[in-house]
Amino acid sequence: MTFLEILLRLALVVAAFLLLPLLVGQLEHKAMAHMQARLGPMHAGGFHGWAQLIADGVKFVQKEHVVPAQADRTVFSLAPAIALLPYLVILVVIPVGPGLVALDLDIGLFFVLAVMSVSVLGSVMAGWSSGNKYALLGGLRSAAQLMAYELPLVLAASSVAMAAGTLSLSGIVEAWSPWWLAWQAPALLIFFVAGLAELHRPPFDMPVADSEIVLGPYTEYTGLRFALFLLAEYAGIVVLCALTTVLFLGGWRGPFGDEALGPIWFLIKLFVLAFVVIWLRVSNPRLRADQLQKLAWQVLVPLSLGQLALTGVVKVAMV
Amino acid sequence: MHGYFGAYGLIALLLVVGAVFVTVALTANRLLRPARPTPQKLLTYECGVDPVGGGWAQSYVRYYVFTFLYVVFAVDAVFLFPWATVFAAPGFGAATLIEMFVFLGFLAVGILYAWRKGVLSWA
Amino acid sequence: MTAAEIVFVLLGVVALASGVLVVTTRQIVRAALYLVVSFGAIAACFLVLTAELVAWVQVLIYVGAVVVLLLFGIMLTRAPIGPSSDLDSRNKPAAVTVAVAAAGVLVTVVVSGFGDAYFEVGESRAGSASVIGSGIFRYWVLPFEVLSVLLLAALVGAIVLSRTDIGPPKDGDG
Amino acid sequence: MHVVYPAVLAALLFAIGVYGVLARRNAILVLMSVELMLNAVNLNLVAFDVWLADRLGSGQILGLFVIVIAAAEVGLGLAIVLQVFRNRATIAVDSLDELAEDKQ
Repeated sequence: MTFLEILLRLALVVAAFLLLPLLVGQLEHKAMAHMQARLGPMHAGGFHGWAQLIADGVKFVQKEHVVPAQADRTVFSLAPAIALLPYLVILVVIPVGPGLVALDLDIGLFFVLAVMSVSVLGSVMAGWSSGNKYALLGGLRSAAQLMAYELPLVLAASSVAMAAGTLSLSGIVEAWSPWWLAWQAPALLIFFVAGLAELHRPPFDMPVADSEIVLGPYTEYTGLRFALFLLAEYAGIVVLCALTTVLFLGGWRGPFGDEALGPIWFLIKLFVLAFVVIWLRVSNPRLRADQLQKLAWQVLVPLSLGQLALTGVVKVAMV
Repeated sequence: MHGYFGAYGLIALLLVVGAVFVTVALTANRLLRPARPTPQKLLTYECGVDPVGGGWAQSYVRYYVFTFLYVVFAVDAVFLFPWATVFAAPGFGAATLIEMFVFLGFLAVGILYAWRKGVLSWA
Repeated sequence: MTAAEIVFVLLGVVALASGVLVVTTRQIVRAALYLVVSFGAIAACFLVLTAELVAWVQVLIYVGAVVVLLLFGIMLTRAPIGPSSDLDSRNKPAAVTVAVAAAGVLVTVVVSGFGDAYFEVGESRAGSASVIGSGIFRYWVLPFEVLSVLLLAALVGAIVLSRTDIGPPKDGDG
Repeated sequence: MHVVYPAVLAALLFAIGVYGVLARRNAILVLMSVELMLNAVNLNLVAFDVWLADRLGSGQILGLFVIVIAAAEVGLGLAIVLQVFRNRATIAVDSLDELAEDKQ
């Protein structure tokens, strides 16, 4: 790796980190609007409001930063960065095409899971440091939810690692073959659902339930720091969809022309999944806290243990 | 810059880039934003009425139990990953599979116990 | 000093400084957050020592789970924002003496015992997932299985402790 | 890398943990200090494993075991602390001395 190459890799990762969440956000604006029989943003930028999120960003940068008198200032100010940066770091190991990966880490999958688990600190810090009851409740709910769904996520991911026999994300895509769609289908479902819950996306948005605890841990946030939390949510969607694609849907492999069209296949799968995320938000009511924990512990965890057994037996039988 | 240390060097560099991004954004924010704090503005938000009591809220111990459940299972899941990379290799195979299932079996008993004791459902 | 040593020493300074803050800060939630920094720096130290898997396990378990558990504990026992005065006990001078003595003895022993021991940290894959995996499942199977029994016992213990309604049967409700 | 760097770091970290256990009054802070000590041990295990290039990987695997046991330990410890808090509304370790011998 020359110096220029390092710079290029970093630039590409940062560009993906800034651009893809915006695209997902815009997709959400428009898709959600049309599902609810309205138009969504139409004004900013002219053509179908394409510049809406950029305008939002410009607005957020100029907003006042209000720290409540009761808050712990330092922790309050640091929390958005803690919530955001893990997703940036994860993007570096995601392969988008054959050989097209910023960094092929041998332990890639485990690295991703470890780094993702750090972001829980962001919402706990935000919830506690606000000095607000609703924020604290939201922070605790958020932590409990993240903890509950981290487990099925990890188990489903390890099922794929078993199937592929490697932890390298590129290696997993290489080892993937279409019949895994059937073999690993439960793991796919578990991973995606648990991932949604990790991101507090509706229907798993109990921690930020606006009708009962205002906006959970983010209640007291204003201006750019609030925008950073929003960016973290959308970057999280990108990361979740990219990981699901890489682990379960064959990443850059498509019906034809993997070598040349790899990144295209990857992006198509990513955005289809992002659309599903939005679709689920529009079409499902929020789960209660007890239903959330029940779903995690009584459905997803036993199911993923079953999937692990299935994967192990099939794999050993095949060798 | 290559190999093991190169890889982690790149990750460290990326972290630095991320930190710089956040710092630059917040500095731009600091330069552009107004700052007119008033006592009302700095009050804790509580649905538009004056806040009652402190920032502490009574919460469930139950949340703690769920978190502890996760910790116990997470330390088990940790062993799944090194296992996943070797169990299909020659010289391991069925025996290693059974060893792992014994390990998982014990934990399954644990979750069954929690289930039977009603910890998993919110009474 | 090699580059690895310089990085290691810097990380060590971070780990020590945040460790000192953990045991001296007067804000209890801050202590947990300094603990995160300390654990993170130690994980990075593991990475420098090429113990890749242990490093990421450290992040996943300590930063992602144990610290959250500690924060839960702190918040469930009322964590005020701002300093509290009752975090230290009266035997602070004794504690300082014991800690300094322990540090002095340990450092002297370690330096005199291993003063000239040297190894190359390089591209060896001694800490990769597959090496550790084959190590566990070749030589460490029994301790590994015993560990599962221990975890089961811990789980049952925590459930029994946290639920007051489990215990000797009261008025026929079992 | 000289072995003294990790070894000295571990020794100092352990001493910090010792100080925390002795000087802190809040039970949760005591638990945190114990975690610091366990981490110091882990650092030693890993460093010596890499130094000796152990074929069985004993140091690193024992390090993993230590992490697991530490997680179980802190979880149980906290469960006890929460229970104490519920009964006594305090978790200061020096006021929980009802079982002490010389208490009059």
